[in-house]
Formats: sequence, structure tokens, C-alpha cells
Amino acid sequence: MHVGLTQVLILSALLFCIGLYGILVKRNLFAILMCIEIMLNAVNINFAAFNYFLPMPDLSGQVMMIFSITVAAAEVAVGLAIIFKIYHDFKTVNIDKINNMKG
Amino acid sequence: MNIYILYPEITVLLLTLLIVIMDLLLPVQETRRSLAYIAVMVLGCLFISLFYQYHFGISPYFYNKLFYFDNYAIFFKQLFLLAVIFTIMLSLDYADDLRYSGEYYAMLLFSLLGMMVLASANDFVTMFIGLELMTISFYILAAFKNNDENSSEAGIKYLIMGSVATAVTLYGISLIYGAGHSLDFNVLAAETRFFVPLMLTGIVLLIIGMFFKLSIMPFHMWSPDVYEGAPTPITGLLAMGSKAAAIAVFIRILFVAFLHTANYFLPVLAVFAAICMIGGNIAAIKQKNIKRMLAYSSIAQVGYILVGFCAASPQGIKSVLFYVFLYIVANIGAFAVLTVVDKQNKGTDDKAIAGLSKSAPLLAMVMTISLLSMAGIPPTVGFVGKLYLFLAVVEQGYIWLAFIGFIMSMISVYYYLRVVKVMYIGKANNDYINVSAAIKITVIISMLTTLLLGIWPQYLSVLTNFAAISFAL
Amino acid sequence: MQGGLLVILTDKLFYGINYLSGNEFISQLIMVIVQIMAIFAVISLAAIIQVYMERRICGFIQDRLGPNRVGPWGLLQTVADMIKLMGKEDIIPVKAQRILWGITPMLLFIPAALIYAVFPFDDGAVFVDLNVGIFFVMAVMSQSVLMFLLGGFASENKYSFMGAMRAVAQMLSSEIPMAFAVLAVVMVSGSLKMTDIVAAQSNMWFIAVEPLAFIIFTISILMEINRTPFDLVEGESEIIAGPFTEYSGMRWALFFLAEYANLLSAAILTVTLFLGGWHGPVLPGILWFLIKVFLVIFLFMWIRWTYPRTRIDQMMALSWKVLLPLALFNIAATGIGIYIYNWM
Amino acid sequence: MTDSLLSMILLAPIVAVVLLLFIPPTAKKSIKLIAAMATGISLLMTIYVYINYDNNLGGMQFMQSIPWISDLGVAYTVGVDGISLPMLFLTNIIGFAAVFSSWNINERPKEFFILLLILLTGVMGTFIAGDLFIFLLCYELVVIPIYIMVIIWGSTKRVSKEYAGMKLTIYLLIGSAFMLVGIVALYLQAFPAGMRTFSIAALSQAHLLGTLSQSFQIIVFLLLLIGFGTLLSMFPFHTWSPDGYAGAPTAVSMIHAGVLKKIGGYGLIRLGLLVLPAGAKFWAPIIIVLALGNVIYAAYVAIVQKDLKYVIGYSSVSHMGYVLLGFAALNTISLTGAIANMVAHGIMSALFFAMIGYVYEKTHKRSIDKLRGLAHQMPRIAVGFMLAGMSSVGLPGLIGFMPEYTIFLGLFKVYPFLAIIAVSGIVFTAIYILRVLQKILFGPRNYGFDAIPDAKGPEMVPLFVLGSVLILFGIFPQLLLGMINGTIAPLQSFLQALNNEPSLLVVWGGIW
Amino acid sequence: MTEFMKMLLLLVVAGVFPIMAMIMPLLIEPRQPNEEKNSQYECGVDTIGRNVPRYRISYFLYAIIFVVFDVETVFLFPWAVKFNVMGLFGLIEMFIFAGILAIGLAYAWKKGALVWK
Repeated sequence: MHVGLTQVLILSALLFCIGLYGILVKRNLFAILMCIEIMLNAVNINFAAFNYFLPMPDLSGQVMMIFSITVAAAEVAVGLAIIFKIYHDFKTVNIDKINNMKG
Repeated sequence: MNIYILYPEITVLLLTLLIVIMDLLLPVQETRRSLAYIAVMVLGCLFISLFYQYHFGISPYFYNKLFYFDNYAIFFKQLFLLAVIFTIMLSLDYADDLRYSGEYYAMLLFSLLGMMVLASANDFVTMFIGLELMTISFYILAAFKNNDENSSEAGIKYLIMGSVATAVTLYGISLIYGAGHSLDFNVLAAETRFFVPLMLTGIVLLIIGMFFKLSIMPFHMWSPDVYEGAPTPITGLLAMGSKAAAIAVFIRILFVAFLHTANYFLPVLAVFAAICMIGGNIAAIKQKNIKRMLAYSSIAQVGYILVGFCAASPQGIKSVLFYVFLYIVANIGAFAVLTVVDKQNKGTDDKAIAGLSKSAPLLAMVMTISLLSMAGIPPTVGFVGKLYLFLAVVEQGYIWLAFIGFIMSMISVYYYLRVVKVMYIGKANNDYINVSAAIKITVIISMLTTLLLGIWPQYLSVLTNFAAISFAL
Repeated sequence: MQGGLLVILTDKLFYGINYLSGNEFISQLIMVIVQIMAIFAVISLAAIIQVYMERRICGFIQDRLGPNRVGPWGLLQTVADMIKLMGKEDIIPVKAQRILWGITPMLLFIPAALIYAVFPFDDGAVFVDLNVGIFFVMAVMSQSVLMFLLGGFASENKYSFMGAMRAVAQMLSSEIPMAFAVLAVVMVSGSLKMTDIVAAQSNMWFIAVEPLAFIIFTISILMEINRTPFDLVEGESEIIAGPFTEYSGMRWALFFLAEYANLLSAAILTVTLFLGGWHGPVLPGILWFLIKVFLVIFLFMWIRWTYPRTRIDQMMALSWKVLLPLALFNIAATGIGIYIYNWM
Repeated sequence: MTDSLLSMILLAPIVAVVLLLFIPPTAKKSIKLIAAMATGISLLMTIYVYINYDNNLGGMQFMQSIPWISDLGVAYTVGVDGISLPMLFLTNIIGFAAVFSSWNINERPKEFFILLLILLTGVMGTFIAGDLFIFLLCYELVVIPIYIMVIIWGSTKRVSKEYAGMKLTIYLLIGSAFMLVGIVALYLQAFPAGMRTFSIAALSQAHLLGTLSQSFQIIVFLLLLIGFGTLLSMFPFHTWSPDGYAGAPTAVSMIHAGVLKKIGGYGLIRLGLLVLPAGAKFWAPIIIVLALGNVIYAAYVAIVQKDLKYVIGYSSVSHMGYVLLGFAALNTISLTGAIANMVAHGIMSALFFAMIGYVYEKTHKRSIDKLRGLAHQMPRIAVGFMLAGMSSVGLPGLIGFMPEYTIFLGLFKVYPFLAIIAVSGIVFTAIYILRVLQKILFGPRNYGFDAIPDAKGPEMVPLFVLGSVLILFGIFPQLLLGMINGTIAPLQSFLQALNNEPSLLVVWGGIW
Repeated sequence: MTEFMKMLLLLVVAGVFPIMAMIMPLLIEPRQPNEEKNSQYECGVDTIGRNVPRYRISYFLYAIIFVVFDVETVFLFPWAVKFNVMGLFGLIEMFIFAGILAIGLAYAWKKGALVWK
């Protein structure tokens, strides 16, 4: 089996779609947060793959990946904190029940 | 490596750290106002010093042209400084009620830092960092009110939608990287192979992501909830700062990196602008909560701003800058008033602002003028801004867009005037609203700017012209 | 190529196989499999030896004999234990989430085995000399906490779950100081490659250059592998056996094996990073390596039977409030030191 | 001095606004005095300008121009000619009268007079602006104060004042949106980039340069027609007008009916005719048809109205039809008549609304059925009613006669048949005016009103001022017509040239 | 034979090895399950409902801090590798970075996030 750019891109696209699907389907906030992580990791795979397989003038793809990992971590940290607050206020982490504002 | 051009960012960063440290040193019960004063002072000095950085000739850049310090960036940096300074001023009273007011100011400054980076970003890495620094700070700020369900809800909704937008944007960027072999706008601009499917998909995803961030109409569903739930000063900053910053970088992306494809995406943008103007204004009509109404109205405002994009000319960009400025000024006024009302009457719906003209005539006046400026009624600066926008776009042949724009801005008067009506003839909740000096200063500055620039926009016009010619269109 | 005893041996073997098979690829494949087998042999054998050592040392420190019945000096005691474990019934608790519960011990073994790939046992004797070696080690090592969490969660047992949460807490606190301690080493050696790090110690061991980092590293690696005084995860007197409470028979043995594999890798890591790896006078590298590794294991056991178990808050406080600031300070000091050294 | 005279006329109310901002709301008398003084000063200066305007010279006089926004080519330009000076005069005299007719406002007077003065500034600015940008600025400035005044001080009768205010505002703003699009297109089309200007004088020359193609003119004129036509309450877009007047407070009704509507007519002549002659010519037949709708339909509706304000509201719609007729006939005589009729109608409708305001204020009644015999108790108000009514009917010797006569004269030359139909509108006018006057003023004494005092003191000022102008211009129409003619007459050749341009009728004829 | 393939092979073997180890005892182990034996290991009394205890919020506070710090190391490692090359610039960078980290730590400390409540 040959693992080339195409295969990696397909993998990342699949991951991305899985994440997106999860966000749309899952109702648990933690699960949604995880799905977002999956999406971001799909992107990381893309960057690394492009940087690895294609003749790039620099390592900007990998740099971008590192930053993207960091940002994802920060996002998760903030997300967790907000989910605590949600749980504190709503006593649930089901996103369907978190629906005070409408209109 | 001329590091001095980073001085605004470095100043803001040091200021933020200083505030974090001071916050740690202060005893818990003590008010954090001193931090706010320090921040306002330093940012004010920075704001003034940036006037001296406008320059002719080649723009200084930092590290391989990844970070530009051109007039355009300076203009936007000043805008963000303005927005944050006034946000701090109008949240002085508000922040006293918060449990972590020190962090509140620190997060404001972090978001400012993100915006400032965005204004200068000339490659996707820098842009991404700026964007996320700003957005993540906003996630926190949106959920900042303690024991407030709406605030938490706003925070989580913003987080989820914002993260998805980030992921989509990033995915787009990664495809662009794969097709264009670089993340640098300048290099991408030299790239001519735009019609590779990979590149096109990337551009489309990137634009969709940006539309999410800008809450352009079909991608706007998060914004009304977030605007309603977030603490009022933060709603203001969301409406002004985050949008302006996203616009700042969006212009660079479209008109530096993907200038070649302009002919293809401009009609699309025009359609989205029309959707925003129509949808935003019509949805705003039936809103009872003023923050929510302003959320929809801000969707419409972004529609107007997109109109300026469609012109794809220096005049277009100049009109966008002009409009963004006036939009920020108008929002400062409106949200300062809402902040006071929210604090006094515990809400921002019609009941809360009823009879404001009796209990606080100044606030009612400022609110009216700010709203009229958003609607584009003379003699407020909103009129001049709209005129610039539509002049620029009609010159490029989009007369239908101008037509929709003018009609919709007149329809928007309907719901703005509804607020005015409630303020002027509604029954007041309390006889007298005490308005603090900081708020008074804020609203008076906002009002005077709106009116004076509306009558005599010469200086701002020159400044925006100066900033807009940073682009080789 | 220059190489130690092990490398010479492998080269000889490779020539032999190549001669027999005649196909380079196949012989390479066979060589890799042989190497993998060797790694597993090392892990299994080391586990048996370590268990025996542990008991003897425990006995010695507690002033008693320890195992001395099975075989000469009780040497076969561990083997007997193995056989006993194999013969035990595999009890599956009814409430447990069966699949997750079942695969946990197997998954746990993967990270434990995987990090052996990058250890330089001798001059040139390294399975895969990754250019991000130490980073890889840290990344993979921290994966095992996931299995603890999984096992504890899937067991549907209070003790298991508490143990799992403790495991997470412990990993949270050990990882950062460890990473920062390693960082200082990386700064000095200028590479993430394990072989480079060892090579950089040919003149002077890093324990002399970075004593503070050594201490921080040792403490945090003890936390990482759940050794006493940080064996909160399976504190017998508190939560039965932590995540392993519901496991028995061979499954439990796998946990056990992974744990001792981790202990060995911790020792190897310490040796590689701070004690000069296989470097040493006169004797062949592999011997020096083994001596150092078993000395470090002895040190760990000594610590184990000397200190009482900490409370979780003590452990967290130690790592976040003592080790982390120290590690930060250490990085700064190293930075300045290197700068001054280069300047001179 | 004479250069900045117009600016000073404009500035006087603004200075007063700034002054008023610092006066405490409780000092009601001083507020009113300041407002009266400001409008009075403006009025006096306007009269000075009116007297010193050189009719023989014609054209723009008292010009002042200051560069304003360089990159748009905007200059602050003010100046008056024979078209705008009567309008300016009208504005000031009605503004002055409006201040006094609001003398009895005691609820939040500070805000009322501030808004009133802003309103007046906007209207004045519109008339004297020599630059399209300034024109727009002032044009839209007036809408919002009106809205606020209607919702706070207005009255709710048949429709609620909020509804009336909003309807008025939205109609006018949507109309102005059309107009803005037209102006933007005009601005961009008239001159090439770099030479663009908002100067009305320069734009008036643009059609000579040939940059404005015929089809362009036709389209833009349509947009302007919708915009200004809405303001002028042209037939299908007139419904805001009666409702708005009914809801508005007296002063606003006066200014709105008296002055504001005239901006529509003024704009049509100043921008529509002078800048886009081909467009004007093209749409003239349509305008005539719609204007007939105004004249006949509105008059007919006015007959059946019960509410006094609605009667006058529809009457003003009807009168605007004459103005449109005069405009659409496109000859010097009818144009002169149209402009003069705007002045005439302004004065009389302001007087009407002022009087209605007094009646309503004193009796709290506006219904024609409930009022009768007012002449017994309030002879002074009755005089005002009579003056305005007779003028409206077109009694010679009052202001209303000459303009209408001139319009018919001009129209008859072009469309004799339509002119005859239009003249029949006068009959309707006479019917509803006389009916109203007869019902409310005359007839048996209503003893219920005995305790109600007649207008006196400051309340007499509007009656006196407006009435005297009414008579003065009625007896000496040359004062007005001469000035207008001085500017319109030179357009003879310009209008003559239009005969060659196709009109809608011709195009239709071609299609058939 | 690339590094990647070798690693993959190791991974596969590491996955297979425990399975082998699990299969072996199947031959000799006794199989006599009963209800008592298969019940959860508790203190003699069956738990009603799910057997998962509530856990402390402190875990999450630590987790959040951990995530942040752990990711910082991602930046520090490349820097550390190239430290010798970068000279003074690297040193200053390091001080800025470590300084910000230290402030972060101090912040968490002072705010009581590092207290095991």
C-alpha cells in the first residue's frame, strides 16, 4: 500500500467530516468540543501532509500546525471552563436544553 | 529586523501583563478601577502616538513581509484602540459588579492585541494567531457575567460556532497552502494557478469561515444570541472590534492574496451584501430586545460594508474604512447608553429604555443620534459613510446594490425610530438615572464625533484615503 | 560504522541472514522482527527480574528475607507467579462495559512497548533513531494515562474510577515538570535525538551539568510511572487497586507487565538523559548501560521502600508549586549558562 | 457681509439650538423667547435679502462658497435666485409664525423648540444650498425632528400619532432613497473621475456636455420624480400627507404643509428640470396625469372629510396638483405660476393649520360636525380662517389667485383640454372650503363655546404676519411674480429647446 | 524499511503480544462463573444505578492549566533545539516566553487554582 498525499488528504477530509457530523449530531457539550478538536486535527494533518509531500519553500505548514495545536488547546481550555459555567448555571450539558434566548 | 514597528503590540502586551500582575497584587475586595485607568491612559498615549506613524512611501514590514505596518494597519489599530478605550470606559461601573474584574480588563486587552495583529497580518499564520487571540478572548468575555444563564449560553454558542468557523477557515487555509505552496499573501498574490480545484475549494472554505466570523447573513445564526447574552459592553466590542478586525484582514486576504480572482468573487460578495442588507434589516424589525436588534442591525451594517468590498477600488476600501470608523463611533454611543440602562433597569428590552428621555435626556439624545448614524440619516456621519460606499460601488456598475442599500437603510429607520419612540414617549421606570462621568465623556465624544464628522468629514476622509492607498488595486 | 557490542552482533546476524535468504528486503524484515522480539524479550525478562529484585530489596530494607523457597535464592518465584496468574479464572464483572474493559490491558501495553523503540542500548544499538526521539518518548509515555482512565471508567466501580481520576491528576502534574527538565537537557545537547543526547554526554554526564533538572526529572518520572511515593493510583490501603480492581488473571498480569515495562523505561530514560547512557570506561557499552539501569532501578526501589505514600494534594502541590517553578528557573539558568559558555 | 448673509440666516437657529441646550427645561419663557428671536432674526435678514435681490440681474445672488470635502468635490455653497428666495422667505415667515403658534406648548418645551429650530435650519439649508451634498444633508435632516415632534406633541384622533409619524417618516425616507440613488448615479455620470462635483450649477451644465445620455436622464429623472414626488404628495404617494398632518402638532403641520412639501417642487425644478431636461420632458405627460389625479381626487376626498385637519390635508394635496401641472407644462409662464403657487399655498395652508391649531387647543374639537358658529366667540380666528379659505378658493386680491391663474394660462397653451379639466378642480375646492367655513364659522351661536377666549397676545402673531403677507402678495403679485420671472424668463430658450426632445407620448405614439 | 514502517511493525506486534498472552491462559484456566463472583467489587452492598462517583472540580482546573502549559512545551522544544544557534536573540526570547509562563503560573497560583480543595 502506498501512502501518498492523496491518501492523507482523504484521511483528513474524512476526519473533518466526522467532526462536522459530530457537531451537528451530538448533544453533549463535551462531545461537541471533542468533535471540534477532531476537525482541527484534520486540518493539522493537512498542513503536515502538504509540507511533507510537496516541494515547499519553507516550513510554514509545520509552523502553522504548531500554532494551530496551541490554539486548539487554548480553545479547549476555554471551552471546558465555559462548560463548567454552563453546568453551574443550567445543571446540564445537553445543548438542546441550553436555550434561554430565542427569537 | 526592525522590531520597533511592533511597538503597539508590545506595548499592549506589556500593559496586559502589568494588569494581570497588578490584579494579583491587589487585595481581593478592592475595586479594580485603577487598572482600568492605567489601561485607558496607556492606550490613549498609544493612540495618539500612532498618528505620528502615518507615512509616505514604502511601508515598513517585519520578518519577511509577514507583518505590515502600513497606513492601513495603523488606521485599523487606531480604530481598535478607540473601541477598546471606550469599552473600558463604559464598563467601569459594570466591571465593579463582576467577580473577576481584573481579568475582565486583561481579556479586553488580549482581544485588542489580537485585533491589532490582525490589522497587520500579511500571512495566514499571523492572521490565524491574531484571529484566535481575539476570538478566544471574546469567548471568555461573552461568558463573563457570573451567575447569568444568558451569558453562559452566549459564551458556549459563540465558542462552538466560532470554533467551527475556525476549523473551516483553517481547512480552507490548508488547502490554499497545498495549492499555492505558501501561506504568505504576497507569494500567493504572485501565484497564478488559481483555478486548481484545491485552491478554489480552499478559497471558498476560507471565505465561508470569514463569513461566519463576520456573521454574514446565512452564517449569522450565532450572533443574535451571543449579542443578547453577552455582557453589554462586550456586546458593543463584539459589534465594533471583532467585526472591524475581521474586515481588516478580510480586505487584505481578498485584495492582496486573491486579487487575481477578484472578478469571480466580487459578484458573490455583492449577492451576500444584498442578502445581509435585506435580511438583517427585516429581521431587526421584529426584535424586542435592543441588543438583539443591534445584532441584526450589525448584520445589515456588515452588508453595507461588503458593498464597499464590491467596489474593489481604492475608493471602495476607503469607504469601507470610513464606514467602519463611523460604525464604531455610533456603536460606542449606543452601547454606552445600553450599558447604563442595563445596569439600572436590569435589561435591555423596550421596558428598560422606556422614558429614557425623561430620566436621562443626554443618553436618549446620544442613543437617537447613534442609531440615526447607523441608519445613515444626515447630519450624522452615517450619511456621508453610506454616500461614500454607494458612490464607490455605483461607479463599478453595481447600481442595483446601491438601490437596495438606500432602500434598506431607509427601512432600517423604522426599527431605529421605534427605539427612539419608546425612549421619548414610554413611561419611565425611574425618575432619574445617575450617569457616571466616564460614561458622560464617552457618550459626548461619540455624539460630537458623529455630528461633526457628519457635517465636515474632511479630515477623516483624508485619513482614510491615505490608509486605503496602501493597496495596489 | 563504529558501534558497540550489540551493533557488532546484529551486523553479524544480518550478514548471516542475508547470506541465507539472499534477498535484502526479506533479511531486513527478519532483522526488524528479531529486534522487536528482542525488545519484548527484554521487557518480559526485565519484568521478571524486577519483581524478584523488588521483593528481595523490600525484604532487605524491611530486615527480612523475601522470597527464598522457589528455586535457588527464590529466583524462580516470579516464574511461579506467572504460571499461577495464567491458571487463574478470567472474571468479567457484569456491570462493566465489556469491550472497553476488555481491551484496556492490551492497549496499555502498546505505549509501554512503543517507547523502547527509540532507546539507545549501546553505541548505535537503537531500533529507530527518531529525530524527535525524546519528544516521542514523552508523547507516548503520557498515553498510558488514557488506558488507566479507560479501565477505571469501564469497570463501573467506585475504586476503579477514583483510581483512574487520580491517574489523570498524577499525569497532569508530572508531565509539565518533566518536560521542562528534559528541555534543559535538550538545550545543552541541542538535539531531540536520543543518540545525540547520549553522544553529547561522552565527556561529561548531564547529571553534572544539570543536577537540578536531574532531581526534577527523577521525581516527576516517579509520578509518571506511579511509583511510590506517588502510587496514589493504586494505593492499596485506600482504593483497593485503583483502575485494576476488577481485573484478574492474565489481564491483571498485563497491567503488571506494563507497569514494570514502564519502570524499566523510566530507568533507561534517566540513564540516557542524565547518566551518560552507555558511556563508560573499559567495559563494553551495553554492560555499562545495564549496570546504570539496574542501579537506577535500585534507586527507585530504595525510594519506594523508604518513603511513605503522599496525599494527592501534597503531590499536586509538590509538582506545581515546587517542581514547576524550579524547572522554569532551571531553564533560565541553563539558558544564561549556555550563553555565557558560548560567549567565552 | 452680503456674502455670508445667507450663512447667517442659516446659523441663527443653530446658535439658538446651542443656547437652548444650556437652558434648564423649566425656564419655559426664555426658551420660547430665544426661539422667537432666532426665527425673527432670520426673518429680518431674509427680508433684507429679498429687498436687495436684483430682479433685473436674475440668477444666483448672495453667493458664498467654501471648499468642504475635497475628494467628493463638495463645497459649501449657498446662494439664492428667483426660485429659492421666495422659498426662503416662505420658510422664515412660516417658521416665525410657527414659533408663536406653539406659544402655549408647556410640555417639554425645550426639546420642542430645539427640534423646531433644527427643522427650520434643515428646510432653509435645502432651499439655499448651491451644492447637492449640502442639499441632501439638509433635506434629510428635517425628517427625524418631525418624527419626534409628532410622536411626543402630536395628537391621536383617527390614527394614532405614532402611526402617523412613522408613516410620514417612512414614506419620505423611502422616497429619498430613490432620490439618493438617482443623485449618486447623476454625480458619477455627469463628469469624469477627478472632475466630479456636487455643485448644482455645474451639474446644470452637464447635459450640455453630452455626458448625460437621454436614456440616463429618463431613468434618473424617474428616480428623482419618485423621491420628490413623494415629498410633494404626488398622487399615488400622497397618503402620508393627510394622516401626518392630522397627527402632527400645529407647528409641524404648518411647516410641513407650508414649506416642506415645497422642497419636492423646488427639487423637481432645480434638479429635475434644470439638470435633466430630457428626462423632465419625457415624463411630463405622466406627471400631468398624476397631477390631475391630485387635483380632482384629493379635492373630491376633501369634500367628505369630517376632521378639519384632514380637509386641509387633502386640500394641500390637491393644491400640489396645480404645482405639478405648472411644472409639467414646461413653459416659462406655467413654471412661474407653479413656483408662485407654492409660496401662496404655503402661506395659506400655514395660516389654516395655525387657526385649526388654535381652535383645537381651545375647544379640543376638530370635527366639522361638532363645531359651529365660531365667528361669534372668536372673530379673530374667524378672520384668519376666512383669509386662508378665500385665498385657497382663489379669490382675486388674495395670494391664491394670480399663481393659479398663471398656471392655467401656461397649461392651456400646451394641453388645452387637460387645462379645462384642471380648472374644474377649482369648483371642488370651492365646495369643500366654503362648506367648512360655513359650518364651523357661521350659523347659530354655540353657547357651549362662550367661555372660550379668542386668540390674543402672542397668538395673534401668526395671524397677523401670515395674513399680512397673504394680502400684500395678493394686492402686489408683482413682488412675487417679478422676482420669479426674473429667473425663469431667461430659461425661455432652454425650454424652447426641449420641444425637440421626445416625450413619453411621442414614444408611445411611435410604438402604436 | 523506513523508520515509519519499523515503528508501525512494532506497534502491531505490541498490539498482538497481549492478545497472544490472553489466548495462552484460555487453555488452562478454569471457567466457573457465578453471580457473586461476577459482581462488582464493592463493600458487600450493591450500588443502585450507575456506579460512577462524582469527582472534584479541581481536576478540571488542573486539567485546564495543564493543557495550557503542555502546549507551551510544543513551542519550547524547537526553541531549545536551536538555542545554541540563536544566541542573544534566543536568550531574550526565552526570557519573554518563560516570563509569560511564569506570570501564568503565578496567576493560577494566586487565584487558588492550584489548591486541592
